[in-house]
Amino acid sequence: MDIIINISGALFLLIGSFLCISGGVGLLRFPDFYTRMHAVGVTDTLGAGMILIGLMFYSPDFLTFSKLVIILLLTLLIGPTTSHVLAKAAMHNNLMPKLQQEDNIKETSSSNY
Amino acid sequence: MFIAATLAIFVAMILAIIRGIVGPTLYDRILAVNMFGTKTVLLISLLGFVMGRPEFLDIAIVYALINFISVIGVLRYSDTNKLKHTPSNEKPLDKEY
Amino acid sequence: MKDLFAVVMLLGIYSLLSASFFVAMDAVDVAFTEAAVGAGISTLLMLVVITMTGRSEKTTRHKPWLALLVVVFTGGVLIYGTFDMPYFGIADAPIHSHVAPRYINESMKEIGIPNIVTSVLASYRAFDTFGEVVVIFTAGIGVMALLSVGRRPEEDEKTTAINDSMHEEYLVIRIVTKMLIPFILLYALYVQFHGDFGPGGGFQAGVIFAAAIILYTMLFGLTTARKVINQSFIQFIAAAGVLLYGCVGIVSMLNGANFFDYNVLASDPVAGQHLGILLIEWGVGCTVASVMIMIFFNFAGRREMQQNNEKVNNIEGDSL
Amino acid sequence: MIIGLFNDWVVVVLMMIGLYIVIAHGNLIKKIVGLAIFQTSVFILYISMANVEGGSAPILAEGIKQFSNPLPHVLILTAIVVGVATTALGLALVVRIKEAYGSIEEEDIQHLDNKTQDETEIQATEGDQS
Repeated sequence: MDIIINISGALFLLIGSFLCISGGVGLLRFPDFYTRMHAVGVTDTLGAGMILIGLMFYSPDFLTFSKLVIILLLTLLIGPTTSHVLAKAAMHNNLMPKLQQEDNIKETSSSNY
Repeated sequence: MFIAATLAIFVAMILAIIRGIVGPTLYDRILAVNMFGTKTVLLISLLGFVMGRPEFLDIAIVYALINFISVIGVLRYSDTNKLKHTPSNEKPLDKEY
Repeated sequence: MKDLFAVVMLLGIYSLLSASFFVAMDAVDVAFTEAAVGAGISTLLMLVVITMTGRSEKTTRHKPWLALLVVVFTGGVLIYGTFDMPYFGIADAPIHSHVAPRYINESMKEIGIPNIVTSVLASYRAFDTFGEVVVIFTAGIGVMALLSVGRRPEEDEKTTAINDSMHEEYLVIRIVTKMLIPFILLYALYVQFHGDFGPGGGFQAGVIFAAAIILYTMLFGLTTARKVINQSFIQFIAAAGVLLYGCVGIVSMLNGANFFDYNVLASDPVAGQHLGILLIEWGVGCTVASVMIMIFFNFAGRREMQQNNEKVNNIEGDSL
Repeated sequence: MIIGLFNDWVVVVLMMIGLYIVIAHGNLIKKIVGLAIFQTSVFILYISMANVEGGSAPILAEGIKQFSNPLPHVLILTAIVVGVATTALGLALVVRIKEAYGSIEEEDIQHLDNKTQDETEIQATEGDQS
């Protein structure tokens, strides 16, 4: 029985950490603010959720299990809200998303950035 | 198994710091701070399990709250002059932050 | 880094990093406080000040080479000084062998709470913590003296106008914070009374409590927050916290023991210690929470006064 | 040898960075940030001294014998909260300086000071002559 718990816990941890790294890489590689925001927003909440669920499998007693549930609920509530507020504030301060590839189209005016 | 997860979180945090320093616009930096915060929450809970002391989870909860409050604070005070009612004659925030 | 906003945010990352360093160094209580205070309150205060004093700074440096020279020289001397310090983490370093074993071994018998840091903080060293609470109290009074703004009633319709405009700006966030704030306050109380068994205590609980109120003020506007918790009530609570702390000492003195010795507070000494530590943590929590709220209210009030003056000048400027 | 003293060197480097920021930068808020860095480096010094290899957090629990030293933790706990109180006071002063002088750059403040000083001297001399 505990072999299954260990394996599933390890599996969740693996997926979670892979998502976190992909979020980080996405943060660096994407050209424009909004695409980066998308990358981080998605992987942050999901990766954190996966790792926390993975940890739940290893938690010794009920107290730690309940604390992990609280952290999971908190991250699920807070993650998307902060991304929403961030995008709203950025859009409010006329930070236009880069709509088309500027480098190969030379004549487009650079007004949209 | 925990060590592998903590290393992965470390790598993600380093990437977030790089974006935090390089980030052209102010909002990239806020994004980096936000991502860094969530990663530290995970790091603390993993450290709690690695060191066998589950009290660390209290700190992880506080981290999540404080990260939320500081990102809200930054956003609330970074676009203040948008709230002025009279058409503010001074130009909005200059383009390049 | 010309833009001060970025500097403050990187300071936020820096204090988050130092707090996770403290966690790795087994300093659980310290990480708790550093996270709640360092990353939370000081970053917010700096943000408010930056909106008042302008976002960019001149990059002229004063004689940077001389400063660099001084810094490198003192650094070299200090590093030379570290050579005879004990290596990191050795168990028989002098710091661990004289005073610490007494507290680690006897604190369970004398005070009976597992968290040694809280027992040392609240009962062995209660007098120092009392002095420290008074320091926080005076800092609150100092900020109030510097920044307090007279309340002019006719300002209200202007600020209510701002509040309505904030409504459609932050609709989603307001609903989420409405759900979240009760749990933050509940968590602050948990941290307050959980100080004996796990990381926590008066300081951290007070700061988390203040952070919840600050979150409320940021999103619902200062006037509504002032209606919810008016200024004089907070000042009373701050004073009451310090008074409670002092009274616990005087009561133990009246019962015949010396100033902060709780053994006499209850029938058997260990129960007395528990009661004393509980009351002291409560006093510290009240003072820290109300002083932090008072400080933030003063800063935000000052900022609002400045914005109103600016707007008044704009209107006069336009009407001329 | 290297690993043993690494923590202290990190502390010294951070302290020097904080000192440099306070000395070289003119902006008052930058100086407060420098002080904050200086302060955290002192905390790191105390906490790294208190750590015992293999010891765990100073909360008594069964089956754990070796604890790291709780005393520096208590010291740093109070130091952090007092540090924030002083930073709040410093920021309050910066706000008042901005209102009084209109800028928080060191040179502008000194410039205005010298100017007001010269004016008062001139008035004093005119007062003596008349």
